[in-house]
Amino acid sequence: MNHPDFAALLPLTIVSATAVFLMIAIAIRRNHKAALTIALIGLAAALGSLALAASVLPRQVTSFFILDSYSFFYMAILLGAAVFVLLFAYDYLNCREEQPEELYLLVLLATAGAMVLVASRNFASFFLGLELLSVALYAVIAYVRTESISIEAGIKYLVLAASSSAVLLFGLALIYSESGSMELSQFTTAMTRTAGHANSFPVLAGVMLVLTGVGFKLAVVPFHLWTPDVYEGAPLPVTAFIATVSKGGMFALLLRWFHVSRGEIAGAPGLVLSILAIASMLTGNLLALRQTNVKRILAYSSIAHMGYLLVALLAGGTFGAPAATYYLTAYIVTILGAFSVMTVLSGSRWEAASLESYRGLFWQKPLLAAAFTTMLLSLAGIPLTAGFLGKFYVLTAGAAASRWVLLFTLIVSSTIGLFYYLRIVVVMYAQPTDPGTKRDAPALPISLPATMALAALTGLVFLLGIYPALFWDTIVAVTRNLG
Amino acid sequence: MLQLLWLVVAIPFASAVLLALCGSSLSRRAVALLGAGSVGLAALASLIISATFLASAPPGNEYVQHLWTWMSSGGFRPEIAFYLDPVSLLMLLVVTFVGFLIHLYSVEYMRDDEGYARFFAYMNLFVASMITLVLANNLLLLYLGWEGVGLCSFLLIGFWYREPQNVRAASKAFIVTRFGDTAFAVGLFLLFTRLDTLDIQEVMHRASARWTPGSGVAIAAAALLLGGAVGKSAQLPLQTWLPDAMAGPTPTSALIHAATMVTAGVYLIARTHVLFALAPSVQFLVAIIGAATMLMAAFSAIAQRDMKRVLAYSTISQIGYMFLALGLGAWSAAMFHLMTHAFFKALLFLAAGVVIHAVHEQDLYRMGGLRSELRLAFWSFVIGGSALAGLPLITAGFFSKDLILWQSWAGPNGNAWFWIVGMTGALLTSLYTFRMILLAFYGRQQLHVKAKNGLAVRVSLIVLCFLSLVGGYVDTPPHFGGVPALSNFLNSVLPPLKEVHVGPITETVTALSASTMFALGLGLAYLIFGPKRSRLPAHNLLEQLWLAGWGFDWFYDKLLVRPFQWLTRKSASDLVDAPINGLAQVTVLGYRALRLTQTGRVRWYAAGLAMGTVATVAIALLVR
Amino acid sequence: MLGLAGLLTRRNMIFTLMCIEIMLNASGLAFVAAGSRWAQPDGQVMFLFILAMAAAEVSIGLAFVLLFHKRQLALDVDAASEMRG
Amino acid sequence: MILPSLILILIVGGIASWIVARRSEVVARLIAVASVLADLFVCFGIWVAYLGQSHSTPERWFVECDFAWIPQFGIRIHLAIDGLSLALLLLTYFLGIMAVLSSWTEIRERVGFFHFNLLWVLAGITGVFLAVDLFVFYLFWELMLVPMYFLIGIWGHERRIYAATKFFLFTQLSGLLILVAIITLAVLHHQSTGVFTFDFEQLLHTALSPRAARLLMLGFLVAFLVKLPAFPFHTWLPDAHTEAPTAGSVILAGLLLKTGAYGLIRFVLPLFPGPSRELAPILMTIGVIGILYGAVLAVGQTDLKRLVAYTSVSHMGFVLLGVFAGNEIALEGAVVQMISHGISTGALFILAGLLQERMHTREISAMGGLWETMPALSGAGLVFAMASLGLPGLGDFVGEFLVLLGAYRANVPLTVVATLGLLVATLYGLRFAQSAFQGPNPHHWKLPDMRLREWAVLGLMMMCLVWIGLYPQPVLNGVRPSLAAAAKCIPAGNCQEIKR
Repeated sequence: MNHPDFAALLPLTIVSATAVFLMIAIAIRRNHKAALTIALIGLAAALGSLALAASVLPRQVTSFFILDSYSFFYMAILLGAAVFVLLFAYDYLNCREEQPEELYLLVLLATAGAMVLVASRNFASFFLGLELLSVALYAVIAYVRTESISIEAGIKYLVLAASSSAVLLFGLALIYSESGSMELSQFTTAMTRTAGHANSFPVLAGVMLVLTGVGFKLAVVPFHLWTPDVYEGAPLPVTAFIATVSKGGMFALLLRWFHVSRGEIAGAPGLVLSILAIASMLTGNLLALRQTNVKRILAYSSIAHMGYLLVALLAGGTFGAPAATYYLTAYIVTILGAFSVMTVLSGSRWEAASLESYRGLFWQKPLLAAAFTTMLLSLAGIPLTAGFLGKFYVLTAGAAASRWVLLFTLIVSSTIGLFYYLRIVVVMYAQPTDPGTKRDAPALPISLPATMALAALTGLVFLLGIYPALFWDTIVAVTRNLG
Repeated sequence: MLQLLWLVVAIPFASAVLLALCGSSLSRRAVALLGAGSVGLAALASLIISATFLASAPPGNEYVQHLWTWMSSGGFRPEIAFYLDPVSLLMLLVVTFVGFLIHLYSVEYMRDDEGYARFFAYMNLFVASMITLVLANNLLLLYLGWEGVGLCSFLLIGFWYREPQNVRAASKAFIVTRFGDTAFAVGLFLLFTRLDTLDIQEVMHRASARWTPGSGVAIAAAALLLGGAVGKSAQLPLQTWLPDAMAGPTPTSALIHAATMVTAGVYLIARTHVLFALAPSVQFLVAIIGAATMLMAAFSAIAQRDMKRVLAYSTISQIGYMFLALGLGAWSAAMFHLMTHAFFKALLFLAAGVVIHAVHEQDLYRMGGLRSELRLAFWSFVIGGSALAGLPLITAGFFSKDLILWQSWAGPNGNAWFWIVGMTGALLTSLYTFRMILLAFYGRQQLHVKAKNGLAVRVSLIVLCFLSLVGGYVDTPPHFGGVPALSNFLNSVLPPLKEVHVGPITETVTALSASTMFALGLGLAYLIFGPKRSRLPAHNLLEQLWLAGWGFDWFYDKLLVRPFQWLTRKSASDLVDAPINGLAQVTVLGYRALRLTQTGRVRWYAAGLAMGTVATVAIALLVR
Repeated sequence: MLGLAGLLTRRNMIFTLMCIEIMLNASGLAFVAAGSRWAQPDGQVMFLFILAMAAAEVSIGLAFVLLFHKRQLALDVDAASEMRG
Repeated sequence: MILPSLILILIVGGIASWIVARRSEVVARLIAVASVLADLFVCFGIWVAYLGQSHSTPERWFVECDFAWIPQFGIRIHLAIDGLSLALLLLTYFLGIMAVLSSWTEIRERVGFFHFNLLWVLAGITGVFLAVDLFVFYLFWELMLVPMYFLIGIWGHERRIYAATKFFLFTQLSGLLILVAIITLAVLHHQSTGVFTFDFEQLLHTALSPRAARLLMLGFLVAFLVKLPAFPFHTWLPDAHTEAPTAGSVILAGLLLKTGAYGLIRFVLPLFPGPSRELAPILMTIGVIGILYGAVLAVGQTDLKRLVAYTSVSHMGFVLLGVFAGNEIALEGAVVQMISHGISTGALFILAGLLQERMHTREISAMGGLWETMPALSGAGLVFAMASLGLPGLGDFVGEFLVLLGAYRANVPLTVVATLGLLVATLYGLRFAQSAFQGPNPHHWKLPDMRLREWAVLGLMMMCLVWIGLYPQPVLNGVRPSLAAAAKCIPAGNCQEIKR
């Protein structure tokens, strides 16, 4: 460990330090605003340090971390997402009785965990990052203790995440016992089909078990069952966090170590991933079809979107990794936007989750509804939005790799998906029901930061959808060195 | 002065548009002036044109006025251009003059109708379309006029639109003729594809150059055109619409369904006679259709009770004569009969209109004894009827029919059978004509006469009477003056009549036999339907069949109409939609099934996790 | 495997937590075994990590159990199935 | 910069009228009319400038603009206009104005948002007709769906949600197929030349194996056939047309369907000459089935708008037949048919809208004898019904005749069967004209006749139809060079033979 190593680790250090500092601050005196400020400053500083540390890249720090432009890029995205989550969490918590401060602390910790995931190159750091993320998430999911569904969600997530961790660990142990190495780069080797080299069964089984653990975090079929319940039960900002930071971090890891840019993906892992992708796309979209809870709809849709991402991953080649990254970015921006609209709409004791609470929204709050429409259309992949270009890139990657079955499934399932996005849109543009019957309390006035954040997200969705050129160059540069 | 040609079309058309757009705000007087005046102007213009044409025939006896290229696409360049030659000149005169007289008549006849302006708008539009049909230099423009007159016919049959049966009759007319038009259209495709032009003269020129007589393509082309002609001219098997078409106002029946439009088929065949000459079998078919239709319709006419339906069947029958003539190759004879028929049939219809107007009744069996009160109508009927039945020497119909009858033996396709059929037809014609006159004008008067005629009606009737009498002298056979002026005039376009068969049946024999038939028919009519006879409609089976027009309607109803209605009813809900909705159902089913997996139980979820793990490892084991 | 089976069969939340613990320990054991095979300390390091993590997990789990028990007066996992579909 | 401004005017106009509508609805409507009118004039200007100078237009495009957009994939905002686009754009703006005018009194709620959507649909259609870059084309192709979806879904009739969703899903599914086809084409081009581009003119030269070409063509075809709509894919149309508000139906029938045909002519024929030739018999058969099927179903309908909707299926069958008949006459006929069908069917929908506005029903059985109370409207109805059944002298006839004439060269039996479509057309045309306007008036309707605005709308459309019916030459001349470029796939012998 020398000076540049510390510089490279600066972002991680800052986030962790902020967490510690925040803990001390809370212990001294509780102040909601101050807690938010500290957390935001910490995140901003971490973001800034990314730029600062960029000069020393790429760099391997001990055997645990690999810090290159790829990990920095994903860290930036994760940090940005965390910032937005916190901004909306402030409004959300402000009108609830809970003591709000610890949420920031836990979110910071979880973010740090996700960042570790992104940068890890070793089983140990992988495991640590994963658990840091998970344990913090257990707590925040059940954060609103007054809600029984919140606790239920916490229990479910805990039980299942812990089991999946165990499975994952077992898989890692299997690989370790076979190869004697804890390097994550073994996955790339295992995934690549090379002449004369066949994976031994323990390694293969290990890879599968690891995929189970990863798949659980990403919520791909058949490890998806927890998703809707946890999405529904968790407080809205936390749901947004799960959907973005948690999944983003894990996918970054998956992309880094399972991506194959040259040659083909080896038999069994490729087949399993393909099956997972197809099943996720279809199941996710089908399950959302007639849901009436918007949070659950978004949960199911996230399953489908992870399926689309897997398509890009499977496609590989020159386009696979950039396409997946672009898609993930677009998805994170969009889903943040969607959850932020929902947060803004929620009242103090009540979340805007049921479809009915959106009835006639357009005629009452046109801008908010327009923003939500934008997000939904982006999720559906309609042009001029980020989601469209994301889908375009995924399709390009798939076409370049001639993955026709996957592409066809993607097309069919996203058409099914369109149906439920449209359902929400229809409700928003329908005649409003009689005023005063539905809402128990008038929705709170929207605070300035939330407004600005929402505007920024909407802007980003359009920017990514209309002028992706610069961003795409960055992504291509960042993903150039993947396996 | 031939440049005036386009005006003949433009004037009535402009008047029609004017009347349609602002007819409701014009006074009746202005409407009458516009409606009848425009056709009068057209008649005047065509008079000037024909005078010029006759005085100094243009080179080749034809004159073409190009207006503009209609469309031009890949070698297909139909023009909006008018073509004048003796045949079209003859038709032009008939259409404008008879048309004008009928318009004049209508000025008074339709005076009290609320749709006065609408009526004249339709009628003017009809005249414009008919003239377009007649003057068209290419088949596509002819087709435009062809469909245009069909439209006007439809509009005028359904003129009194409040009566459902009028509306039904109108659409029946339109649809049935469209059957023929469809064949016509396919014929146009065929002609253009094979000959690369639709210009009528060019088509005939190239066809005779490229096709050998009796070749398949010639037969197909001629047969398809014949399909169109059969529809429009109400010949077998598409004759069923015409009797129903009598639902329209009487002047309409006179103009469209007697004098002009229904003879368009005859005109078409005469116009494209080269094609038919190249397809002898089709030409023979024309003759057969003509003869069969003629007999069939004549029998039907005997049984009809409605005065206008008698005339309608008579029209079908007379057009059958013309078709017979065409089939025999006696082109100019067909045109001759077309002209005289226009005169006397228009006269009969107009006179019938007077009767109907006077007594508000169309059933012959309820009329009777109208002779004294409706003197002009009576005499018109007598003159028109005599012409129709072929009273020798002094009526126009005699000369034209005589020519056809003689050709049915002597012409290139003639034989004894046609001659006999023709003679039978003549007998029947005479029979039903005088049956009608006897039933309407003789016997006991049952109905009160309510209306008197004005000047316009009288003038038009008298002029038509005159034409029905003297119209035949333009072309007299050798034994009765021998001045075949019309035939000679038409000979530059249509091949002259030929005498192939000589022998027992000579011109004189034919004329005498026809006269005999006339007398026989008259006598029979007097015996059966005369004033002394019982005046009850007969009820035997045969007459019922005749009354129903040989049951064609019934047959088509069962064969075509009902199955089609059944088809539309069954398919209205769009069967293709079902599988697609089924797909949606399947999707929803998938949703329901998958929803069951979301039990909300942690242990089940963990089981899912476990099963997934096992499955992946199993795949790894199996696939390696 | 025992842990998994227990997870699937037992309805008591405490047992559930215990089963998870068993599963985690199994993985830890596997790591130790692997480490000894290659004569590396890494396996045992991992085991320590796992132990620490399992402790954290169980503590949070027990907190949930308490909360849940307070609200529902039950320790049945299947009672926590308010959300479904 | 003319071409982007065509789109921008509409986009800005849409936003402006949305904002203004809170103050004054009339002004919002006027803004809508003005912006469409502005585009119409621009197009007229182009027409005069480029088609006025006889037939000496050596360049492929009249006006062209080309900006880089996403350089990594060679995606460029490449817009260009030629005779075909121009003719269709003129139709677009003409019908656009008609649509705004015809909804003047029909739409009374949320006027601003309505016009916003209306203008944005038009903007999308403009983009579709202008795009040369396939990516941009797809972008506009999808983009026009969203506002259309709102038009149907918000201002539609009883089953609007169902219809709008069905419409969107059909077009989206087929749209994704075309997207994959476009991308694959670009990828193949990339693989063979190393250049990534979506530019249509460059992709033309992509070397494709016959199998790849066939599959790619299928991707394109499905999208266009759904939009057209061709026989088995047509079921979205009756629902969407019936449930949409008048303006929506006019734009759907008049314009959206044309984008499908446009796509076939502009992209499918030149990009895939080989497979086009191979599949031509099948596609022509589909066209003929569409002609008859649509016509027969139209006869059986009891809902006036549904009847008109099925006539569209029938008419667009002619277009499909013409496009794949493989000769100049049929192709030009198909274009004329597109334009005149846009006007005549648009007018029929406007008529149905007027009736519904007055009677609050679309059921034919509730009508009858309307002539006595609304002679002018009934007369107009008659004219358009006649146009629809292919009466010579009106626009549709020219198109249908040319299509059939051309198709006859390619396939005689099919053409003969297709001609029967004209016969069935008579049935539905008469059903439209007679059952509503003629016969007795059993329900004793007393309704106001056409107002001046309605007169102006229908009168203009009537004049256009007569003009196309009697002198379609300007249209034919205008589109000929474009079609010639599209129809290079036509077997050379066939094409030369026709030319004198």
